[in-house]
Amino acid sequence: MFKKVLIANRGEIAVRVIRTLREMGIKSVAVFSDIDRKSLHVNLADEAYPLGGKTSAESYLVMEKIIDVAKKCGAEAIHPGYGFLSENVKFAKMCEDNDIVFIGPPPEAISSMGDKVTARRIMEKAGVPIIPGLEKEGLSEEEALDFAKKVGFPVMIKASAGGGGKGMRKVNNEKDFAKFFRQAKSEALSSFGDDRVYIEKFLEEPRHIEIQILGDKHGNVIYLGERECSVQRRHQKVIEESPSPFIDEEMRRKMGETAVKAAKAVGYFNAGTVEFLVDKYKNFYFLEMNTRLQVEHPVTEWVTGIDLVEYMIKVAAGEKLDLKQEDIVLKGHAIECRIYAEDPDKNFMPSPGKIERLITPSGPGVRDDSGVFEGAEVSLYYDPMISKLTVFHRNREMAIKRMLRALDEYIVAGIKTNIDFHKRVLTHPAFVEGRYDTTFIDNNIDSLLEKDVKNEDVAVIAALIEYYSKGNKKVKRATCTSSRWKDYAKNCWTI
Amino acid sequence: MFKKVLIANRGEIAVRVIRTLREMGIKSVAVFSDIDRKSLHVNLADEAYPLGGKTSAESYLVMEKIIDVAKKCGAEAIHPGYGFLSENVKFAKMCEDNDIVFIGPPPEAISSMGDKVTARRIMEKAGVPIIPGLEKEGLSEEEALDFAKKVGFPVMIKASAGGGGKGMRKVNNEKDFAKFFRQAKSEALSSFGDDRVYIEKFLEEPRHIEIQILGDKHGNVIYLGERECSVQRRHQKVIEESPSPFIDEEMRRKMGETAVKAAKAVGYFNAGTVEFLVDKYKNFYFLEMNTRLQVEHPVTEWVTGIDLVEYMIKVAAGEKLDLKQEDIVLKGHAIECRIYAEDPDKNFMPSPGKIERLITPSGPGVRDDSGVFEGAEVSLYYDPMISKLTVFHRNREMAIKRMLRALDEYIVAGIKTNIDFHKRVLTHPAFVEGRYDTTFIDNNIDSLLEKDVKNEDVAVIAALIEYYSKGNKKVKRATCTSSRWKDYAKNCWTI
Amino acid sequence: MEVSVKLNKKEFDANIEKKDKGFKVSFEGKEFFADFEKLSGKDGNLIVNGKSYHVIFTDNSVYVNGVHFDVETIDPLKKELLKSTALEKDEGAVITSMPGNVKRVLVKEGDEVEVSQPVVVLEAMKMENELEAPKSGVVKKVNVKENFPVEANTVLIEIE
Amino acid sequence: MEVSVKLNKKEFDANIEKKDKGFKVSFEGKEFFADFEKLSGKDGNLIVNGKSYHVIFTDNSVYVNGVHFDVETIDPLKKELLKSTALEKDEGAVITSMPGNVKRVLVKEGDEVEVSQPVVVLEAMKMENELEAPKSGVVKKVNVKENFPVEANTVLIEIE
Repeated sequence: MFKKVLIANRGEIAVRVIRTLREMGIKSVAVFSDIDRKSLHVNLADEAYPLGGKTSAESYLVMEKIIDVAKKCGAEAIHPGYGFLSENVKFAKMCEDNDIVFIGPPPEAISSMGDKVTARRIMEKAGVPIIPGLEKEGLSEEEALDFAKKVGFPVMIKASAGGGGKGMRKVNNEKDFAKFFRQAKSEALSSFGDDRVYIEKFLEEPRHIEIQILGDKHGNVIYLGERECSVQRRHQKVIEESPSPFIDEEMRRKMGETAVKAAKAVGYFNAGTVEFLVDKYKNFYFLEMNTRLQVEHPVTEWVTGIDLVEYMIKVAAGEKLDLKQEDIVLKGHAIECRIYAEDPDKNFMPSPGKIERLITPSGPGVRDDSGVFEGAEVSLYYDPMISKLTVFHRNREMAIKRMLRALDEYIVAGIKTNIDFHKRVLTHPAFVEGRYDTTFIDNNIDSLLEKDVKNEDVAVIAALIEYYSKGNKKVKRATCTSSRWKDYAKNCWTI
Repeated sequence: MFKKVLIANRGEIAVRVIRTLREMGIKSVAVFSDIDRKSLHVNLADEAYPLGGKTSAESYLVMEKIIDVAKKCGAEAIHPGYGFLSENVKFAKMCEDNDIVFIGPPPEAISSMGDKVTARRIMEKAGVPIIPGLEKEGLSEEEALDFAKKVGFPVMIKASAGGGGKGMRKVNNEKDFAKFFRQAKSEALSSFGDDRVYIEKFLEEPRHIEIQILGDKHGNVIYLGERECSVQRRHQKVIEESPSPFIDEEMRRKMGETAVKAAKAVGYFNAGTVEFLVDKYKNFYFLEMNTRLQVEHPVTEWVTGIDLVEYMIKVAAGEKLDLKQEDIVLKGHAIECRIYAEDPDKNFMPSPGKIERLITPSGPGVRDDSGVFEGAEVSLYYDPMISKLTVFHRNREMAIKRMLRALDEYIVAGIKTNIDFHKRVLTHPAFVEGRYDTTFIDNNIDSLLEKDVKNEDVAVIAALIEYYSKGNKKVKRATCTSSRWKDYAKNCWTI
Repeated sequence: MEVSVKLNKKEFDANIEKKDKGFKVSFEGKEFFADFEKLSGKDGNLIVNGKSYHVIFTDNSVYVNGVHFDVETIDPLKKELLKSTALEKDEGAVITSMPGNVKRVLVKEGDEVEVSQPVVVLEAMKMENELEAPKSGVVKKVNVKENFPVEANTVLIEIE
Repeated sequence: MEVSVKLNKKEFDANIEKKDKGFKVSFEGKEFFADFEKLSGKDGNLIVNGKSYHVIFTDNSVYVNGVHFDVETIDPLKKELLKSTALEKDEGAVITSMPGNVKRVLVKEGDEVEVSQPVVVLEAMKMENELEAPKSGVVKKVNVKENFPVEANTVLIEIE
């Protein structure tokens, strides 16, 4: 087994990997940009080395610097986390060339699956259903628009090198087409260094359901159940759960076996995710494959009892999987809420700044994977996700209630977050009943942002705050932000 | 189901119960002594009412006050937690008389099981093996000493009304007998308001293994596996785990069925624990039954996936158990470390005071049940346990490593704790190999408190602290506490 | 003492008096008894008629059981001043309420723009956000350059 | 700058100089490069030759990766004074190093006691702790009464 592993990432996922490395008795090496000198992953790691720079492009994306640190400090392997270099075939090869193990799939699998266009072709060949689309080198705006008109709006424009919702736009009509096409290309370029995009028909009432797989270097591949990821906004997942309330044992097996087939088709090892779109008739279509650890992996860890990061490292070190398909039994129900530094009341605008007070939930069945701490500065240079809150309970109904309890305990002061927004999603009848698709947030945005003031206690508290504030130089007059009172009255222990 | 439940307790267990109540949509009512006005359970509860007083005797033990609060605020049931009134038959009856549901067993079960002497007799009748002992009304020091001489030292003196290590003393020789006999009686009086004690032969190499049971008001009783609680100091459990590394499926079944038999013998419902002593030949003897929620219940919750507090409340409300014995399948391995405010280097002396800095661990498979927060004052009036850290992993070996990782993340500044001591226990070969009995800590205390300075980085840090401190008026000269350096070098990321 | 509070833009009045160890608050004909206790640092606990609330005070906000209040700063004059220079002076101002990096400027001085036309693309936290013209008119001034960071509440473009 | 540090009662010396953004520490012939960054409140991070340490400063302690250091207070004279009055003056002093409640006083003035004989039972956090006579002799003074609380470092009984 490795003695030292470098994590080419930051934030919560770097912390996540450090934790498992420590449990495995492996030294962890953090790297950091100038902005991140004070960050949690640096403080928790065994070793930490500067990359310099502020933006990702100047730091976490500079392959030479990272390889250089790994060689100097003697790290035998690199865990790329997600995003950044995690699906960069050049980086995976560079690791190989420097005798450093890339904790990921073989470079060939990255290039064939990482490129969405190639992936579609491989899937098509393997007999996996794919969504009608147009993919070609140098796809022009005109060609794309022609295709859109032919299959009918809405359509999806997607980055060929993409993933994670970056460089992706849904276009509802011809009028918006040019604007979104350019945005997608531009975002693709800045996120992946590659501005190629392709276009697909948009499925109606689509659910986003993905299969977690795990393969070793000896040809064994298993699937670890599914994750339901249809609660999305701007193609960014917001809430994920496992199992999906929409699928049954038989469909799980079919999708799982398809995912394993897909993985085997490219000689895959490592943890990986095969994403599907599922229409309302339960037909499923290959969407893309993520050849890395997924943000939402904790829900799978809860229901399977398996530490995915541990297995990624073991597999990368050449160990044979000690799990067989029949060992994977889903138990209970897990839900993850991504905690973003954003302001739902202002169109989910990012909300960087200093976290002045932070209280994280705990107790039975609660897991918080955070990348921040009280006093931390949430930078505008990186992703706005500050934490992932995951809960487990014996069934979905209780898991939702546990998540609401945990969200009630979660306090982030100083910046805005989507914590209250999560509470509204979780209490929305469509979510509670499991009847939702990827259009859920968009279609219900008004009720999910509803405002009201009801509870009279709240008025009393406001009056008291005003009163106390006379003695407090810093506080003068209290006005409550309009949107929160309803939730306050509804969810915050005052009913 | 109840709409409002009062928790007649404080600290972590009150917080624990509040969490499940919130998940069940039931209002929680906290009560508090003058000392506890600023405590976590008050802050987290929906409602909070003062009891007045400082000591337990003036507050949490005053039954009339608690009943009075429950009636005034409209609580339909009272959860007693552990300790305090949880095994007080008079209180259970008083609840009944006031039409308040006592979330516990029937008063008759409390009185027969709660009184250790009666319990021994019932078990004897039911054919459950018991340890040779002498129990009689008004047992005198002389009679007890005679018995001790007859069966041979060591012997155990135990409070008849006792539990939780209070009013319990192991006596190794005749010389100490009088002193410990009196201490046990005195502690029994102050802890339970009842100074009766009895005496038992002390088993050699005894393991303390207990069975969790759960019964409803319709005569159904099931067992939820065992907890291994042999890591003890002064008869206080320190670390618990489930499953026990010492017993197999067959023995688990035998002990479980015995526990169910014991429970049924007294018409038991509620969660409960039947404690056994197991000798090195795997004979098990009835020790006592705790007719309440146990401190260490989270390890059972991890491996069974069942929320015990939820089931206590459902059973108290008259619901039928929706679990059958065959539904209970232990999965993985859980370990709990009790975090005490105490100083292991000064003979585990209690260490009350202000928690100046608190960092609690999180991430995969970690659960912290805390009763404190940063800035909280740990009072000398109550129990020194400030938190329970529990971890889960797929097997014992990995669970130990996960616990070490979690303990590394756990930082409590301002007061002394046993966090470092836990790390030494968890890395001790006897613990790692699962070869330990209740004498483990006593017999290995020297190596568990070993001191050494090795790592030169530490010297550099000390020098830097000294240097920085020139600019810091409050800090002048650093000397490290003697005992911690070895662990530092061993466990704290510097090897 | 009479206290008025602005709640969701609706002003209302309460009377507060010291009572025993706490306060009596009269409001809309009802009486509330409140006890406040400072916990530590920014945290306090408030018990109002038996109901318990966790209160956190930060520099310019109050959180009650985690729910956020805006609180005006000590010097209302200064705040008014800030507002008038930036937010309220010019209805044609394109203002960013978040800090970020100017990715692209889509117009130049003298350009005619229509209401809702995108004029600046701002990047923050790896997401691109388009800022649109608040009214139709002519671009009077462009205050920013591509690939330069901007603070929150900056006027990026002025339209008249 | 020369710095001496007491570590496990062993004193040793290091040389520290400013170097780039951090410090160079020379110690026992080896060189260490250290970079310290304040995080927030009491917390800081220290990177020494690439190794990362979480450092916490409280009023009179330092914690490195959670491990505790004692730090002497600003006024060594005052501390010496405290020690001499309480801990070191009288070898016959029965001192409690923890706060608690005096449960029972087992001796009275004039009693003869033997070394290790229990003289006071102190209760703290629901546990009884016996304090023993540090030497044989006669009880000169009993400073406490049963059922009264005592602070840490109080001299409860004096024996001569």
